[in-house]
Amino acid sequence: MNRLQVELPGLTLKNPIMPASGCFGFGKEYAQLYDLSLLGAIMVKATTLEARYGNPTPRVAETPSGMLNAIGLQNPGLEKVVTEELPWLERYDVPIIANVAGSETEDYVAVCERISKAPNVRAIELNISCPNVKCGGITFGTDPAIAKELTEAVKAVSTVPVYVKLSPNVTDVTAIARAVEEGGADGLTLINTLVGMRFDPRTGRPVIANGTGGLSGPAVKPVALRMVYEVTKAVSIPVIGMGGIAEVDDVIDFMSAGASAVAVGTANFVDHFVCPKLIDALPARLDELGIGNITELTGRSHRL
Amino acid sequence: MNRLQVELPGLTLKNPIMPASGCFGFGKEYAQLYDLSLLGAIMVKATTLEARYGNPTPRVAETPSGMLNAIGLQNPGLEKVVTEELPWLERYDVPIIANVAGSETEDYVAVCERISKAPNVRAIELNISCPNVKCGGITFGTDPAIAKELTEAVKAVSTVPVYVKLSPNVTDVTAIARAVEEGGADGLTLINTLVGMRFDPRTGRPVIANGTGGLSGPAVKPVALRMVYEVTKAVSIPVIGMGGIAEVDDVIDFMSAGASAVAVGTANFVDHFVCPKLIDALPARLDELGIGNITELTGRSHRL
Amino acid sequence: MIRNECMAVVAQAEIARNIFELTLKGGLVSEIGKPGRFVHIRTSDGFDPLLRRPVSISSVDEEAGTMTLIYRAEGKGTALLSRKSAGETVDVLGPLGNGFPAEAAKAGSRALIVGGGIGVPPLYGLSEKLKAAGVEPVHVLGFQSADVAFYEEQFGELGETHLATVDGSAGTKGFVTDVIRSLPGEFDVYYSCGPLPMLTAVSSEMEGTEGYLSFEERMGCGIGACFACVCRTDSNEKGYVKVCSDGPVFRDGVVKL
Amino acid sequence: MIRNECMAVVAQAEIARNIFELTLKGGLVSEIGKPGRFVHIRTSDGFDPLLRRPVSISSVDEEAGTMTLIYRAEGKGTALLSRKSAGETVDVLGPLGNGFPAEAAKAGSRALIVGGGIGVPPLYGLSEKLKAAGVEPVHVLGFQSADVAFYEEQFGELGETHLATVDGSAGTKGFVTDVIRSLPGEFDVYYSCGPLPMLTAVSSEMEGTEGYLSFEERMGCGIGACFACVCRTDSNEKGYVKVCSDGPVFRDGVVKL
Ligand SMILES: Cc1cc2nc3c(=O)[nH]c(=O)nc-3n(C[C@H](O)[C@H](O)[C@H](O)COP(=O)(O)OP(=O)(O)OC[C@H]3O[C@@H](n4cnc5c(N)ncnc54)[C@H](O)[C@@H]3O)c2cc1C
Ligand SMILES: Cc1cc2nc3c(=O)[nH]c(=O)nc-3n(C[C@H](O)[C@H](O)[C@H](O)COP(=O)(O)OP(=O)(O)OC[C@H]3O[C@@H](n4cnc5c(N)ncnc54)[C@H](O)[C@@H]3O)c2cc1C
Ligand SMILES: Cc1cc2nc3c(=O)[nH]c(=O)nc-3n(C[C@H](O)[C@H](O)[C@H](O)COP(=O)(O)O)c2cc1C
Ligand SMILES: Cc1cc2nc3c(=O)[nH]c(=O)nc-3n(C[C@H](O)[C@H](O)[C@H](O)COP(=O)(O)O)c2cc1C
Ligand code: FES
Ligand code: FES
Repeated sequence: MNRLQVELPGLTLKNPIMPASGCFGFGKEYAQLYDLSLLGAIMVKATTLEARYGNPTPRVAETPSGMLNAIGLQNPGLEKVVTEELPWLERYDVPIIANVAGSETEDYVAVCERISKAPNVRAIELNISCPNVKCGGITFGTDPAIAKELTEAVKAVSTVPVYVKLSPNVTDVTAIARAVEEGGADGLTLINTLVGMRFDPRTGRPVIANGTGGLSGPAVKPVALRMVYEVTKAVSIPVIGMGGIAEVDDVIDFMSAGASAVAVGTANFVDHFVCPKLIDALPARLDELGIGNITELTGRSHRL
Repeated sequence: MNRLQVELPGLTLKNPIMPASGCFGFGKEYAQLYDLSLLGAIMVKATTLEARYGNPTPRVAETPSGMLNAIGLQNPGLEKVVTEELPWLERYDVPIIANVAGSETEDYVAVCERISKAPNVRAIELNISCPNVKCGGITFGTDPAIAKELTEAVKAVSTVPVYVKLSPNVTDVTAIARAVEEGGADGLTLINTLVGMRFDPRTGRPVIANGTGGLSGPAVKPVALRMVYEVTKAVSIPVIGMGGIAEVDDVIDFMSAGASAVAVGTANFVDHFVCPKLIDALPARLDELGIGNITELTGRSHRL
Repeated sequence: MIRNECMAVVAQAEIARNIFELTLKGGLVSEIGKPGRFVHIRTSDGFDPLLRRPVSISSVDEEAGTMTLIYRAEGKGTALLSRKSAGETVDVLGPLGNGFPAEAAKAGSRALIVGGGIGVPPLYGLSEKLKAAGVEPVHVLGFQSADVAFYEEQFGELGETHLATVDGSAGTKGFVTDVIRSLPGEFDVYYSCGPLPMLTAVSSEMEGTEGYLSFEERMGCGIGACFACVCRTDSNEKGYVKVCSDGPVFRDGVVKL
Repeated sequence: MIRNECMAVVAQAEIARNIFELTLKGGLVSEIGKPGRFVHIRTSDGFDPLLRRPVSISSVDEEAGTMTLIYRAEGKGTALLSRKSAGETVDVLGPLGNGFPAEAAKAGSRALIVGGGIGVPPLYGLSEKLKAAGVEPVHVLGFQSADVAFYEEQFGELGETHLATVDGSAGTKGFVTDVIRSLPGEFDVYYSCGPLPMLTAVSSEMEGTEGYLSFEERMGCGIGACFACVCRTDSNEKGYVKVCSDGPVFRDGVVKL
């Protein structure tokens, strides 16, 4: 047996490493650099019903050990994703996790229904951290009841397992986690970005044209680890952990905290080969730690 | 007029720079390094009714551009603070902001009543980010109604203005801010630390003996700036901003975001002379920016 | 092919105030081809600064297997880069993006080359290529002041070279467009790189002439995956181009200014 | 007085596997006085790694105005420090803490000195002081293995020196306590620095003899302000001592083991 293999609802992963949504497009660019079939899975860029241009630039800004982004869900829209992007990825032997975003429940449902039927889409990642105009500024990701309802609606139409991506910008992430578990979620992914700002000292203006942006990268790792730990104590569905992963021990730590697999976002911009490097480095590190199969790591800290 | 001077309820600050609570003890150690009278103010270590030993060690751990701490409010208790620590500080010409913590409303009230009468205490900083056993794990800092009640109770007995220190671990920091403003707070200070964890990859155990710790340092600056920005839009009482300040442009940014003054925490461990250095650097930086009095910076971004 | 390589520092020198010329050696050099492409540089081993820095390739010496970059040490990342000295290595991803089409200028024609500040470097390799192809390059280089001006002599060896400085401390006092307006004769094509206001001014000054402009935008990935660096366009149905992978050089008119 | 100084690197060398000997020069050296004190070192200009690293002062050359540190390059910070070479500077805060009371051993008496791993360095400066004061130092140094052992010769020049390694690749196979048990004669006082389990073992082995132990604890400020480094004690009414400012050296029995 492959000691790096991880089984999750809908997903047989060769290894627990996958690029995080929004940091890897639909794979084409990184395919110039290495064989995408090496990856455990790919979380592709958020897809919305209609094409979106996104926010004005600057859309990114560096911060200490992190970065802010406000891309604004730019994507070619459901139709193009299903007819062009996903079929292109079929040449690789890698499961695709389709990140789905929207502003109305109906949008989410429409996208999930269709995208879950794409042959290589093995799971949906429901991105509930986007402002929901309908609910008067409350976001799907911060209200447990709304999050649960959305999960139910999406589960009703999706032909593949649904993972809900949790926002860290909440008082109690376990409340949302439990709600979407009740709503039928097959798994959870966390964390999305922390809302942050940076200013230009010369002008006093925010650097990101959108004002606020999402903080990611190593800076947020302690918050992400804490939330993975809390959430995996609170629910029994599996968690894919992310937030600042860049080194092999980060993978170990997220799994010790309770994650079953991990996603790597920002680090792909810093070391474009980080995912295959992590995959390469895992077996030796497991040997050093005296661990046979990587699945033994998951939730280690809870059992101590 | 001194162009760095800032007037706040209860406080006439020579400059807007003060060490943050918990990072400066009661001043004695840094007094070996420089003249404390240089500082705008000093936020002393949290005081509780009874002496506290705090948490087991390790109490601190480094993280990318940040650190975790779980000191656990170790302090000698109200009596010793009032009879020994604060009188010692009277030799310096610097206003003291007394950080007050507790687990019950009655504790807070008792500490505030007494400590506000100390001659050099010019304001209270109400630390409402500590778990409140009484309320079944909900903390004073995450429930607007409880935060408001506590503020009212403390205002009723304090003879100096009360600043409430907000926790960033909430879905909507403006809701808490508005609640404590209604409760009579004279000002706000933010942010306290973000809850985080670090693990030891060898054992899978949390590095901090307490399990979780509070994340501080440059890593959290984007979150702190965003919250200062949001809060100063939402309330009309002044804000003392903090979270990752280490360089003179950080001071500019926090004030642009809306802060009237700033506190420096973790950076005191990295550069023990950071506070006087920031004070020294401000006039030249104001010149470069074409700013006369530092107060002109406050809330600059809101006026653009 | 895009490579990620720890390239050897052959030389580094401060050639004007805060302006550094860095020569790097490595296999990546053989992939460069066109002038005007860029590399994405990691400036620290740790996480602060975190992101790579995009820097144009100024010129290439294929025989020596080296490339030269010229950059301004301004913020954290470039300041760290400027401390590297011969014998050390630099983590470089590249070559990235599409460069200038030197072939747009035919042998015997005149090409106008307009650079501003740290937009000047990639034009040097371009001009070398043009000269070699029998094109006559005419250079107009704009700087803030004499102390941050560089490469006047090097460009001079390739063709007519005019300087403009904002404070008048070298060349014409004023902007590159002031110089362009004073130049006699016609140009078959122009190439430009510099700050956005300069590109806008040059583009309108040169209206009617075929032109290629090199743009800057804040970047994440540098390879087209993150959508950080998009600009609006009317030239395709998507409505945008990415500076990192579709650019940084675009034909005049493609990017909405 | 505590100073914060950019000290000049005079020399740095790897004296055993991953063990570095770093000699620094600066005015701070004149403040050190006692052996066993430490300095707090900033290892990067940026924010990653963020915190200073506590490192003991191994020895001092007052005439040359230099001090020598010996440390293991393990994590991020010490790895960065190990790359500094002569001519560069290191940001040092110190001297900090209270050192070993060399005066506890009277002239003509015998002192036992027990070091483990990277706890060995501060004992060297101590032993020099003892020797100079007419005390006879007997050294027991414990290491994991021969390749990470250091300073056996230097200690040997000051007095009787015994090595113990866990794997038996040098000296006695086993722990320092195995060696101590085999030593003939009595000691008037003992001094020890090393990992906590070793200190505990040494302390119980030497029960009845006056002893001084140097502790390690994770630090924030390093000067007593942040309460990161407390240990429980029964020896004062507060119930705690701070390793950074009350220690790192405590009389045996003060810190609850
Ligand atoms: C395609 C391209 C080619 C470039 N070629 C050159 C060159 O040849 N010589 C040169 O001196 N400069 C060039 N630049 C600009 C150079 O990338 C920035 O000056 C540099 O990134 C600033 O980094 P810093 O560490 O000094 O600043 P910091 O303030 O620390 O940078 C913070 C963040 O902002 C980004 N950033 C800052 N300024 C710019 C900018 N102007 N464009 C894009 N990102 C920016 C940085 O990359 C970093 O992510 C080029 C930019 C692009 C996009
Ligand atoms: C008073 C004192 C004196 C010391 N003297 C020496 C010496 O002479 N030689 C030597 O090699 N080491 C000494 N140490 C241990 C040394 O401080 C650590 O090895 C070093 O901080 C590790 O840093 P790093 O960058 O290698 O590790 P990292 O893993 O990057 O460190 C992460 C964080 O943990 C802290 N840390 C890690 N290990 C320790 C430790 N053992 N004690 C305290 N903090 C730690 C670091 O300071 C940093 O804040 C001393 C420690 C103390 C408290
Ligand atoms: C540039 C960028 C774009 C992102 N776009 C998306 C997205 O479209 N959908 C989504 O769910 N998360 C998106 N994220 C969040 C990441 O998937 C991930 O949750 C987050 O960045 C934390 O991981 P990291 O620290 O490894 O980057 C994006 C992050 C970045 C940096
Ligand atoms: C070691 C340490 C101890 C702290 N103790 C307290 C405390 O007693 N009371 C309090 O309100 N905040 C405490 N804080 C939080 C700081 O006052 C400050 O809000 C936070 O660290 C963010 O600022 P910084 O990033 O500049 O450190 C502590 C922070 C640190 C790092
Ligand atoms: S920088 Fe990522 S798409 Fe251009
Ligand atoms: S390290 Fe701060 S009190 Fe000891």
